[in-house]
Amino acid sequence: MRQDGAPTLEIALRHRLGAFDLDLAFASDAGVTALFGPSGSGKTTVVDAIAGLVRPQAGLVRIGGETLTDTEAGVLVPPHRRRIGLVFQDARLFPHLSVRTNLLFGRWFAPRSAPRVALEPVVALLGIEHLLKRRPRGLSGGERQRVAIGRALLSAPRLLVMDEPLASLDDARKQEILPYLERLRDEARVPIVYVSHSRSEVARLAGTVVLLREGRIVGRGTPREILARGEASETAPARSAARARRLGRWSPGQALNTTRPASERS
Amino acid sequence: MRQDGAPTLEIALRHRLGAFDLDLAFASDAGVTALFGPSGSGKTTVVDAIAGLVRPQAGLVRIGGETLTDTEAGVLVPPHRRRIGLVFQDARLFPHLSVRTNLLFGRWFAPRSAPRVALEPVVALLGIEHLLKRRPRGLSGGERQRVAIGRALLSAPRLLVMDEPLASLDDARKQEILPYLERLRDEARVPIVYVSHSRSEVARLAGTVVLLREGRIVGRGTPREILARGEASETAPARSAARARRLGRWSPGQALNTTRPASERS
Amino acid sequence: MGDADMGWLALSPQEWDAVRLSLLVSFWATIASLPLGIAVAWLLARVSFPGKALVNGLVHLPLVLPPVVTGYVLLLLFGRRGPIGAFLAETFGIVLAFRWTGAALACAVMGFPLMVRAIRLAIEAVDPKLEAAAGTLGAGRIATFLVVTLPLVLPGIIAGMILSFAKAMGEFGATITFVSNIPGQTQTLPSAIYTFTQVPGGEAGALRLTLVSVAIAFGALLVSELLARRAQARVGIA
Amino acid sequence: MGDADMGWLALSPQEWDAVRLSLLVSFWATIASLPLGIAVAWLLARVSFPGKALVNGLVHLPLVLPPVVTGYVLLLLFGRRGPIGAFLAETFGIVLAFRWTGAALACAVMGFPLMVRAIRLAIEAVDPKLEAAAGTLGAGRIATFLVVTLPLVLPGIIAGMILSFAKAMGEFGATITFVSNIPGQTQTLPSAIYTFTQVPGGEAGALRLTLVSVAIAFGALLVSELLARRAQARVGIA
Amino acid sequence: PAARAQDAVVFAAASLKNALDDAAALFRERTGRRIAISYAGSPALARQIEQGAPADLFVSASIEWMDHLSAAGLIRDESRIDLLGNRIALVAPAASDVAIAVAPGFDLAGALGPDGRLAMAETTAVPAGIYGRAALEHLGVWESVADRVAQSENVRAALALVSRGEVPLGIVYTTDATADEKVRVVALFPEETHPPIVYPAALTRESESAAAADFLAFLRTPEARPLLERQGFAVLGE
Ligand SMILES: Nc1ncnc2c1ncn2[C@@H]1O[C@H](COP(=O)(O)OP(=O)(O)OP(=O)(O)O)[C@@H](O)[C@H]1O
Ligand SMILES: Nc1ncnc2c1ncn2[C@@H]1O[C@H](COP(=O)(O)OP(=O)(O)OP(=O)(O)O)[C@@H](O)[C@H]1O
Ligand SMILES: [Mg+2]
Ligand SMILES: [Mg+2]
Repeated sequence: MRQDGAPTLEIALRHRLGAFDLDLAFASDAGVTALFGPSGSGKTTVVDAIAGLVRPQAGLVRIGGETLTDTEAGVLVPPHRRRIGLVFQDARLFPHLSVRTNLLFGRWFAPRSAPRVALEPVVALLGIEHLLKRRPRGLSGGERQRVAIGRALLSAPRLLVMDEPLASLDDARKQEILPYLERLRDEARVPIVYVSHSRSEVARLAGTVVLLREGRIVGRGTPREILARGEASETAPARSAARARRLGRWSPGQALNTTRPASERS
Repeated sequence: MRQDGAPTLEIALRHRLGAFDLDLAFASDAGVTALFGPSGSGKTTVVDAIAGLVRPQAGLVRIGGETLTDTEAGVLVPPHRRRIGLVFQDARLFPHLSVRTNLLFGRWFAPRSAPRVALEPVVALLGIEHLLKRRPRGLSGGERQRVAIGRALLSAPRLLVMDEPLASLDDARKQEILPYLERLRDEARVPIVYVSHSRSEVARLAGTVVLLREGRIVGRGTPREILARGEASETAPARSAARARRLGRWSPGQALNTTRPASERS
Repeated sequence: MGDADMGWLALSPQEWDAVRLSLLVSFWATIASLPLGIAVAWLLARVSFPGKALVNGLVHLPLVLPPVVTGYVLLLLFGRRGPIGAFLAETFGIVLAFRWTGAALACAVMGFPLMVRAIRLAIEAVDPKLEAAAGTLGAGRIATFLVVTLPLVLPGIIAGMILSFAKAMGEFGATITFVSNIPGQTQTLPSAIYTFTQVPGGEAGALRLTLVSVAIAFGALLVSELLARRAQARVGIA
Repeated sequence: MGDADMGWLALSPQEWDAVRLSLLVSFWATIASLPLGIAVAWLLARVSFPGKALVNGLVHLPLVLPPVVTGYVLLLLFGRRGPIGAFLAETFGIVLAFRWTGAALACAVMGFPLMVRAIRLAIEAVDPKLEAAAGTLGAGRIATFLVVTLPLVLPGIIAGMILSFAKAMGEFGATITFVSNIPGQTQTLPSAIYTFTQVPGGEAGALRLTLVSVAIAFGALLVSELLARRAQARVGIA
Repeated sequence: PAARAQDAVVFAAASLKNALDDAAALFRERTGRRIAISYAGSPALARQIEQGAPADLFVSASIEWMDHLSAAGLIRDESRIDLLGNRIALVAPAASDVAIAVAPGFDLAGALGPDGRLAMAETTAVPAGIYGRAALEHLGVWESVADRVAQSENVRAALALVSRGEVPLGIVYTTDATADEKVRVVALFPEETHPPIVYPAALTRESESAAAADFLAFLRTPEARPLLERQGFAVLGE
């Protein structure tokens, strides 16, 4: 289904949650796309929409030209067919399975054709050898987060989505994991969506930074262009009164400024 | 009970959890004491012991000369009588209560004599005005963390213990909260135990840094002294085989190198 | 039982009495056993104490014993001549034998294992870390239970109540053995239904009362589901 | 019933038959209703569909109806002349009426509401976020249910099973009405106990069998608590 | 329980257990043939026979249910006999010194005292209760005690109320009364005050068991007679 020439990632979303109103569209090419923005700006919501955990009120999600979500066409590929490795902000390890089984969980369900990621190097990278036999209960915050990273990596995803994966790790550990992600990006060519509050991480990894604020995109460009701007370091003001803008005759394709191939218009 | 001249915080703990062996003792004076160390080094376990959520196999916890835990003397003041405001690493908001009620929870149970912290300034500081009526469900990671901070601050504690409180917040928000914590330290003179992986936060806030590694103290001093050392930026190697050292005729008082006042020897 | 003639559906005054009485009995059986049910569920879920297995066994006993046996045991204990019955009558003037209150007791006892189990399961599902958090905020053990645990357990409590209520609407063996079947005083719907089943041709009467009973229980069930959904939505693990 | 003479505690061969049969019936009632119990619990906990209230009501029906009525309904449906009974007998050669299998059916039906409710409560307590996580790792809906939900629900399943088993050990009204009380074929412990209570001098016999029944149920309860504690410790919210 | 171990299945009213168990044991001794007896309430048994139960012989405690089966063509009318007879009696707790003669218009209400109740089996459904009520009506005292009657599911439960001293008076079969030491017969009801108390027996239409017919005949032999009389029944003449 891969359409050459199509951007790796095309996203257009409109979704309302209570007073929060997400309305954005962006496309980006292979490599690491960073979602950057203050707390509550909608990063996790975008992540959930990419993974198919949220059905956006209107929107489009395409990876490598394959349509995963298209509310207009009524397409919503279920999460387990998306092969997106997601590192959740809140780890979400399976409490009844050992760390080892947690790590290998994705492998059970991966299609045969999927590349197999070896367990040992990932475990060594994350420094969790001594935890393999334990259950998630009793793991420290950082240990959980590392297992969650490993679980996503080992599921051999075609897109890796990481929601603040290194937030509770020490600098030294971060310095070990970041080069691995760089190799993943450069050698294995796995595209990555990376959510982080850390300027240094974003600067180091990302090719494209999408700057969010209150559910809108307020900047998009290279880390150098975006991180320098003042907006990247302002907190969101208290949310203004409910916006009157309605979900209407708004077309995701239009919002993206991409034309959908005729074959998909059906 | 406050004993003048006694250090604000005296801690000696020995606690074994599976293969993890915590064995440390330190004392520190008013101001901010930072617990610094790689993931899994035992920071949260120390925090839990201070709050009385963990009964150490052997140990002593004293605040301002008042004994809260003393396994030798059989003292274990229950958590709700300790008046320690704890910001949990995992937020732990009450899902059935509104954000507002979560914030005010501690007030319901505070003794009359406790100082009353006003709601509005804290809410403004944390930028959570627009969340007050919501329930924790659906809050973003950073929003949760901010509510958790507010909840601890508003409980008017005599000791504030914060376990990676700013980990999932953006820089801008951090820059607003840090000065508040400084004021708390300097003006309200609330002692703070601060767990963080961020060098800059620790350097800015802490008077004393306690550097942990695999359950042991490997350094103690001012931020300048400790953060510069190599140890602060090494990851813990895979845990060495179970140590044979046994819990024995080990005395917390001895370990602290402080003498307990005769009145407490009973 | 003609198609057009729905006259057989009309209840006699005595049957109306039974309906009223069944509602009364079921309501009070559920309400009155709730505090003890919550307390026992909490004990079983959260506290280890010597004799816990015994308490657990006792709670389940009414499930295991044939209802007639339970009714007979109640008679032995709570009858006028029974040790507890005599004590209650002398000390507080409370008489259970041959009263609707006795029927409520019998129904409460029969529904107790169901109520306790539902609440216990809900308590066991509450994350102790939340209770610990309440502790650090100054809430003692009881306050924590009331302000944190109990609200989180609400769906389980509602489930326990509806089970107890439904059981009480259908309970017959223990009730009739303990308080007999005195029209207007202890004759509940199931007793009345039973009476119909014992005579040839009583099917229409039994069916009529069964429909009433089922309708009431369905109504209660719908209300409980609504309340539970609300409680669930509120609590909903975020 | 002398103090020293414990002879009255000895079971007759026919009573041993009743013990064996009760164990058989309770075991199969519990095991056979488990898959359907889990399925229905899951439906009620997680799926909205038209007629859900009706299904929920039907599940609770055996709790609400006097057991005699339930037994009679079973007799009408599953008897040799009943629509389902005749169909099963003709098509598969399965006869339930007046067989121990029918007793198992009656007990399964009577215990069903209890089993479903316990499992349902446990399913409702499972964090859907974990199921979502399994989805992102490639597990489809059924796989997620089997690999994530079901193990997390284990304590609830165990609770449901013990409730169903205990109920089956005590069930009498529906069983005797549906499959009668034929020694060695359909006479379970509660039926045998009932029979004893119906004649002069039967008390010792009733007590003897009641003790056996209680002992078995206590044993099962202890085992279930052990298993549940293990499952709980394993699952234990971290 | 695989192959049937018995030569005939008898459905008998539960109150006949002692008598028929003894008779069946003797029958087996004499003929080597086994009789399995399913004891339950006559209504349940009659309904089961309606639904094709594998019964060969039905011994009912009520003429009505036997008539019902006869009208449905389910028994062999030619085999039907009135097997046993019984009496009803006014009973009191053994310790009671109440003395009262049963005669037209006797002061039953007075004997009950201000708040005492009269224990009876269900007066509209259970044979013992129906006979008792007929007798009281015949004697013209029913109206005066109608709202004082505690109706039980069966005679045994009514007897238990008297035996436990929960009520000052009750009406039960003499077969039950004489066997209970804690109960004293105050007076027998004259037989002309109520319809004859008869336990009819008949072979079922579908029975192919010679053993059943033989057993029925055996019950009428002088050898079996004392076993039945020992339990207080009158063995009715040829
Ligand atoms: N059910 C809901 N009702 C109302 N508001 C909601 C709901 N769910 C999410 N929100 C709001 O949507 C906004 C975006 O949330 P999201 O989790 O995407 O933020 P985020 O950018 O990931 O923030 P963080 O960096 O703190 O994790 C938040 O303000 C949140 O409170
Ligand atoms: N029940 C247990 N059994 C075995 N090990 C345990 C248990 N509970 C905690 N541990 C271990 O104790 C160690 C210290 O945990 P702790 O949560 O104190 O670490 P931490 O310093 O807070 O780490 P982080 O920065 O990742 O939060 C961890 O390695 C953890 O796996
Ligand atoms: Mg987020
Ligand atoms: Mg920690």
